[in-house]
Amino acid sequence: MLMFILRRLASGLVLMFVISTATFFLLNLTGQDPVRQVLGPVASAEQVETKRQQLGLDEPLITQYFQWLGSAVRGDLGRSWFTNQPVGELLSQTLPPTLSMVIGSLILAACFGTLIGVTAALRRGRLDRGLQVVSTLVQAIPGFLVALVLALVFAVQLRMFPATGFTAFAASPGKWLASISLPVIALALGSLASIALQVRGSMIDVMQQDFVRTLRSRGLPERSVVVKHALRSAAGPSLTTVSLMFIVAISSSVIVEKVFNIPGIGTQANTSAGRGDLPVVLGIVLVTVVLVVVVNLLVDLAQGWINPKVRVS
Amino acid sequence: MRKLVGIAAVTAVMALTACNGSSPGGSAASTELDIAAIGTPESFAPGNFGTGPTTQFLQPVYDSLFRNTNEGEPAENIVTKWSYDDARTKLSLTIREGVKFTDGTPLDAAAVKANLDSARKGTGEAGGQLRFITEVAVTDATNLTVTLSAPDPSLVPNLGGTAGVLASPKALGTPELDTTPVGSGPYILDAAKSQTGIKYAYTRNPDYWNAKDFPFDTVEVTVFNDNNAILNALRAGETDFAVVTDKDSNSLKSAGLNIQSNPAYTTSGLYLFDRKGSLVPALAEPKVRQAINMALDRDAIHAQVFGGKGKATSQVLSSTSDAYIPELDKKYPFDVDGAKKLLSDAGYANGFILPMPDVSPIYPDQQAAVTEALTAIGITPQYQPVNGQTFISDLLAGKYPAAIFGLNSPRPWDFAQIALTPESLWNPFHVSDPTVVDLINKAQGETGEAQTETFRQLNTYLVDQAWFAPYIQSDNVFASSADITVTPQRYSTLPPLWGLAPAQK
Amino acid sequence: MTDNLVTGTRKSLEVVSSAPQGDKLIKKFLREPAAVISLVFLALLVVVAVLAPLISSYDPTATRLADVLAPPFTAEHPLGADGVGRDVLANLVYGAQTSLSSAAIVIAVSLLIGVPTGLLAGYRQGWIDGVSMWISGALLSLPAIVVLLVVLARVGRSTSLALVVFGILIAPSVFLLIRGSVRAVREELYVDAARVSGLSDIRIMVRHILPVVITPTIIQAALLAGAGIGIEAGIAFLGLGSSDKASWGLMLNDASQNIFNAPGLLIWPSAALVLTVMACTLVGNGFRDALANYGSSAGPARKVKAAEHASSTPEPARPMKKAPVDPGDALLVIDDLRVSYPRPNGEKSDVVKGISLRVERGQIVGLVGESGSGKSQTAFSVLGLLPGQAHMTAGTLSFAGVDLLGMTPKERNGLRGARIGYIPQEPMSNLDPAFRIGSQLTEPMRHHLGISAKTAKEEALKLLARVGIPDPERVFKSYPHQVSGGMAQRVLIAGAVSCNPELLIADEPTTALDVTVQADVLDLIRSLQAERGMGVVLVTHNFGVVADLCDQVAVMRNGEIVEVAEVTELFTNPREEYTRLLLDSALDSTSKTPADHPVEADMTTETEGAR
Amino acid sequence: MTSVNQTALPQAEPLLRITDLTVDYRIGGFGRKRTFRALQGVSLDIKPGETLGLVGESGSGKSTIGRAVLGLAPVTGGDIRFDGRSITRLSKKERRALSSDVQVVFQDPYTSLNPSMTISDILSEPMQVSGTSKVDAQRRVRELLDVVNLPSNASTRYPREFSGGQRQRIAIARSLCRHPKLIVCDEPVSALDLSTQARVLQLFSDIQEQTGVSLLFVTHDLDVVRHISERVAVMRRGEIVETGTTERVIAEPQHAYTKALLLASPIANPARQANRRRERRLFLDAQAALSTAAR
Repeated sequence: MLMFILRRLASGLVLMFVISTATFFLLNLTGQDPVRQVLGPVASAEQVETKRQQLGLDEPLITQYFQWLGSAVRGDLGRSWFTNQPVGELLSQTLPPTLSMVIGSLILAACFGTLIGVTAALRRGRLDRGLQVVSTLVQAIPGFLVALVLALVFAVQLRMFPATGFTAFAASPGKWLASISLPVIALALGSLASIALQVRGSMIDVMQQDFVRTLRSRGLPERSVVVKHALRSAAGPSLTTVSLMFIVAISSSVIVEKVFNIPGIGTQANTSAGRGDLPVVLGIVLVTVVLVVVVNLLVDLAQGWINPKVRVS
Repeated sequence: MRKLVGIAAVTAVMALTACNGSSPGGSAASTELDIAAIGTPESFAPGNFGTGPTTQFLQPVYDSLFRNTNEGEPAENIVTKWSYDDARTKLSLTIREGVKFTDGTPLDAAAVKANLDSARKGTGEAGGQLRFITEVAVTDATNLTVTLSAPDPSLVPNLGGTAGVLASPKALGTPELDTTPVGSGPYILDAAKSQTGIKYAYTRNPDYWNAKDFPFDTVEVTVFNDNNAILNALRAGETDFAVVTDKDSNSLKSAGLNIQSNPAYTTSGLYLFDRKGSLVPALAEPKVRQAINMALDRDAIHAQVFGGKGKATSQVLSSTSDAYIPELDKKYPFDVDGAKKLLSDAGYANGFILPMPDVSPIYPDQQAAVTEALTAIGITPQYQPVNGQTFISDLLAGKYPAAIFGLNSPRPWDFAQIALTPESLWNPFHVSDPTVVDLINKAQGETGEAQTETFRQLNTYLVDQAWFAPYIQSDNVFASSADITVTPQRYSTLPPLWGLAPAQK
Repeated sequence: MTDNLVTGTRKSLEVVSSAPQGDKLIKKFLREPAAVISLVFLALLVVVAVLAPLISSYDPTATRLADVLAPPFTAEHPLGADGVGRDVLANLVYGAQTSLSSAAIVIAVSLLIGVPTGLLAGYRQGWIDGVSMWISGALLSLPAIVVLLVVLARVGRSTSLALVVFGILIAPSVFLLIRGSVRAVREELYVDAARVSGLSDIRIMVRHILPVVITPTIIQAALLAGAGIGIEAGIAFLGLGSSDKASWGLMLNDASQNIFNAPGLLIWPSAALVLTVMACTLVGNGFRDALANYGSSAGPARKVKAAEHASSTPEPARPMKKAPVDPGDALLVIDDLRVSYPRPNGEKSDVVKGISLRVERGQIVGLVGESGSGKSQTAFSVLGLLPGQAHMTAGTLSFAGVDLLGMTPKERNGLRGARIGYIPQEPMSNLDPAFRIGSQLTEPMRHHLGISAKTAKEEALKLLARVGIPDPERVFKSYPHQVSGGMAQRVLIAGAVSCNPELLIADEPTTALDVTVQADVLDLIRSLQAERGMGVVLVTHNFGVVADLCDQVAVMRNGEIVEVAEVTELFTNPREEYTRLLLDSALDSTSKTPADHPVEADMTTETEGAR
Repeated sequence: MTSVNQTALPQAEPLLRITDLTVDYRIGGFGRKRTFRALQGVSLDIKPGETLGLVGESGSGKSTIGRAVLGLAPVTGGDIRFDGRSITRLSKKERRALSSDVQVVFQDPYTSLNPSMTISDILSEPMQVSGTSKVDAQRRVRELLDVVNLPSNASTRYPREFSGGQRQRIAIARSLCRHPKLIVCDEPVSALDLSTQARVLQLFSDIQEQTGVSLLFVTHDLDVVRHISERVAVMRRGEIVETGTTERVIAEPQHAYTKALLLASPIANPARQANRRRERRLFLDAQAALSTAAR
């Protein structure tokens, strides 16, 4: 078990290394002068040179890369070229809103998706067909459209939720919940539909399994057969979906954050990538990869819990 | 199963009502001011920031040497008395006594010198405004002299803007100053509630010398990346003040918000940079430039693109300045046939291709209007995809012969400095016209009526020669909640912090 | 969107093994109305895109200040004009071009990358497979938008570049699909057979692997099209795409900027986008469903399985024509039992055609027959575990004098496990892989007998020891996959008798076991039966097992009982021709050679079955 | 019906000789390697025209022998000689060339035929590889269908239109199409119903009689072996425990395992089965006593 975790973490480290390297060189690809960009048009050539030295950009690219890598390994991700803010601090500020949204939406999508999927699998008939149509529809609606409409209706018109901004959980749990509600719904809707379809599919498969019939033949209550036994087996494929959804949700958060003006990692990525703030972009890329690695690891561990056979390998 | 669904639904409803209970109450209380901003401050270090929207972030924490009046005239603030010598190259300043920075450092002449010296090395637009300063000499604790290399008609008003902000000498030069300001202003940045680049929360400076001008207990400036988010925030009562687009103003008004428009001191138009014809020879021909001016249906653009806000004009110098000449706007009436004739007179009867940056992501409607106008007279605009990151530097490097653009155009002198001299930043092809150079040099040494007259001559010459093809001097439209009043300031694109006050009930 | 593609991949993989030929698939497809409508919609869209210049005379990018936010439903602008005076209709139809070409780019890029690598990794395996799997995993764990932002920020706004990047990012979904399909096919015996037939690798790839891969690839392409169209709109909406072409995303961007002035603008591009993406998904799913249904009807053995789906026990109904038979003191009385399944064409197929059977207390009754004779269906009817869509009627179905037909599903459930035990055929697939054997044994005991967890564990350990498991403690703690098939079958027998049932229904309890284990298990069943005096219904096709265990034998054929006899009687003196034929087919030394019964060569009458 | 009679080989020379064959399967994927020994030093012979039954329980390695002969299993040690030459490690080309001599019939009639090909395609495919013309191939297909008692109109249909037994006949026809000398039959009847089983076995016997082909007949069922083969090898845990004529092995099994196997198989006769059950009981008790004594 421990070996498994270590192996996954090692693989994650390799992934982090590869991706950050790719990002680093990609960002340096076009040969634009980042210093001029940082200082703006007014700065003199002399000032630009000074800044260049200050940022260490006068060094060869490879040296820059290893310097960055060296300090990154020690946990120092550098400072933003533009705001001079430490990247670590910046990430610690922008992660909470995004994680609140992403995790919240996954929980929402997983709970309701499972519920709907199981119900559809067991009931079949009209409910089932309805679910499939609605799911396909919901999946086809772009997230930004949902966000736009939610903001208009529930925030601007009904004023049930704030239209913009994010309140930290520590500041006020109630306001925190209110501030992420609409973004969470906007993010969750598509995933909810996928999970519902996924759970429905696996549930139908599992309910056809021999062991379910045997459990029934033992006279166990239907609830135990469905919830305790079948659902656990059906959860496996859905869990994999959840880890993919996590990645998709991080992607979608760029748009949702924009609509709700939430100061999250997506907004930061957009701004920093736009102006070529290399240390920040690298930091964001690293932290997203870490998150993905961790989530995948958790999902794998959960898979092991669900399916003891997996644990062996 | 049904039972489970029921439970889940109930939980959801409870969660929703809980949210509702704690939903934002808006910022109706007069003690809190919420401002929506669209840009982020580059830095809090004097000299390293711009002069435009950055003001919103700086004014709460920094005093500036002067404080311009609503008419845009410099008035006392930290400086209580000031005077120029006859050559207008030596400026003597007297500093207010007893003011302290929030870190306890006294704000004295030495502190002012430290700030000016530091700021003039700055890389921002504000730093650039101090480029004529050659020396700052401290006379005593409250007096100092600023020596200039040449007269700078805008220096004093600029010192009433972001070029004149004062940070604690202790903080100057430290990297922390980029993100954490230490000033003597009416408010202190609350780092715990702020997030660099995203949200800036300010609380009262208890020791401020002039607290009465700043009625709000707290000020919060939030950066927005999306126009719709600003509109939503305004409508939901989450923000008190924001700059909005002309088009949105009507619907906001009907949603109960106060709408005010004020000159933005920005001239929008087709900037014909390549007047020498380096890239597009046709542009060297005044008749071609005049034809372009005649092809623009300024009234239609005014009505359709700018929602009737701002002023349709063919002049680049601010219509609020004395150099503005109303008659000049009649020089290029919308006349497609006339324009075509001019083109053919210049030898371009079949038009030509005009490469320009594709600005449709930011100004889709302006680009649409310009395309329509140019196409009508046979000029083919060729839009080239733009990299947002390098757009400005590409423009400055003279990559595009012309561009749909907007330049800040407050006082005539400032505009001449940024766009008309051969060395000007926004004269990317470094076009040198003896008439223009002479008139600017003449105005530099002049004051009052004489200077105004020179600028009027300059203006007339620019329009005659069709240096630019402006169409609108746009307005900034301010949307504000009913709880506050907004008093704008002349030559300032945004109202100053003290221009925002709780509404009288 | 990515997650759908990848989960879709998994679903597509499930249908790989049954590659049909075109015409039948299309017929199946045509039976899915949603998919057909979607396909028609997409076809129309293609027509619209191609004929765009004929539909609208406007240049979609041409702007007219006079027309800014022009109202819809006018002769000049049928759908109005947008915030910069572009004709909405023109943008809508030309936008279709952009959307379709975006779909084409994404499909082309991801297929170009995914198909060759998938074929290579799937066929070659080894390190190529390992490396490409790692890369695919790495690509899948990248948040697409962040990558797009980085690339676009550096290279500049370009929709086609963004689509190419997206195509690369999504290529793993194709790769995984192809690789999975190839691996699945590789495992198929017919590929082994082809290899043994002397076919070269390339020929095997072309003849046997590619055809199987093509259909799922088409399905995936449909889903990719939806994703591509969606991502193009997203990129354009974010202002990261090219602006010199009409695009629904640009329209949405414009509409969202005018959302308070002209909210109606949002409708057209949204509808076009949502409907198109939906249509792509539905077409893909339609093909997949057509394939899935298709695959399931491949063999008779699979038919029942696919037709079965989980649902509550069907309501049994009593045919009105006959009066119930008096059960007397028999343990189980079946009279005129009929089971039928609906066919896709609306008819019913009868699998049990009115059989009657009686089981006395303590008696072992064998139910013998070949595959498809209805013996298992009979067993499930007694248990009340027929699949949902089965239709069952009976004149009488009573157990220990109680009428089973009149019972509620809950009452019926109370009997199962407690008074009627069940031993299934496949030991491994009949244990829940996620739970320890111990908990699977104790759960029914605690439920039916109301005993404590501790008592239940003691009982379970005793039972495990009783069924001949040498180390009950260890097996109690084990998961099903940790024990052998023979052990698992013993566990299932222990489970079946754990609550001391009066009737035991064993459905081919030894078929999946090795012959030595079979003998042990038969011994076990016999001794348990003797010890507890249970009535047993033993479903089997093996006359050896019948001879070993049964008191009474019922021979089934085509849903009917052709003969019921006492066991010795049946073997020494079979009355029916069919019974004799079956007995003669048995290969043990006592039987005559099958050559005495010439094989019928006419395949129209022949029904050679497989189990 | 063209029949290929036995090649003129001296009776002593076996058609297939397996000596000391060892097969290891790698388990676990990329990175982590473990091996599982499926066969351990197995030797056996098949003479031309002979049928060798290979009996064992699941996991005994009996199918692996067949797969090794076909080149489908990783041989780690030992030698397989066919027709006097070693075929243990052949290049792909040589293996393809061998395909006309060595053929196979698999267990599962549902997966051993490509569902998307017609019967005609399936049967003519091996011939096309060897360059047979279309017309000749079609003629041969008709012949083959006749041999396995399927009507000639079957050739245009797809596998799923046939029952399990019929499919197995098609698989047999495919194995015959290039007049092989040896057919590896991997549990070819164990998935079939009893009556079908008998008929398919009969078909094998008939074909052998007509063509003189050798069969390596892998099965778990001693009754099947008794029916089809003259000689039998009993396998257990990757090794052969006993070889001999079928009659002899069944009548007087030498190895305890063979005996256990025989006694475990139930007879379709209640009285004799009761007898056998008792015998088995006694045998098992004796075995247990033996192992206790040994300890």
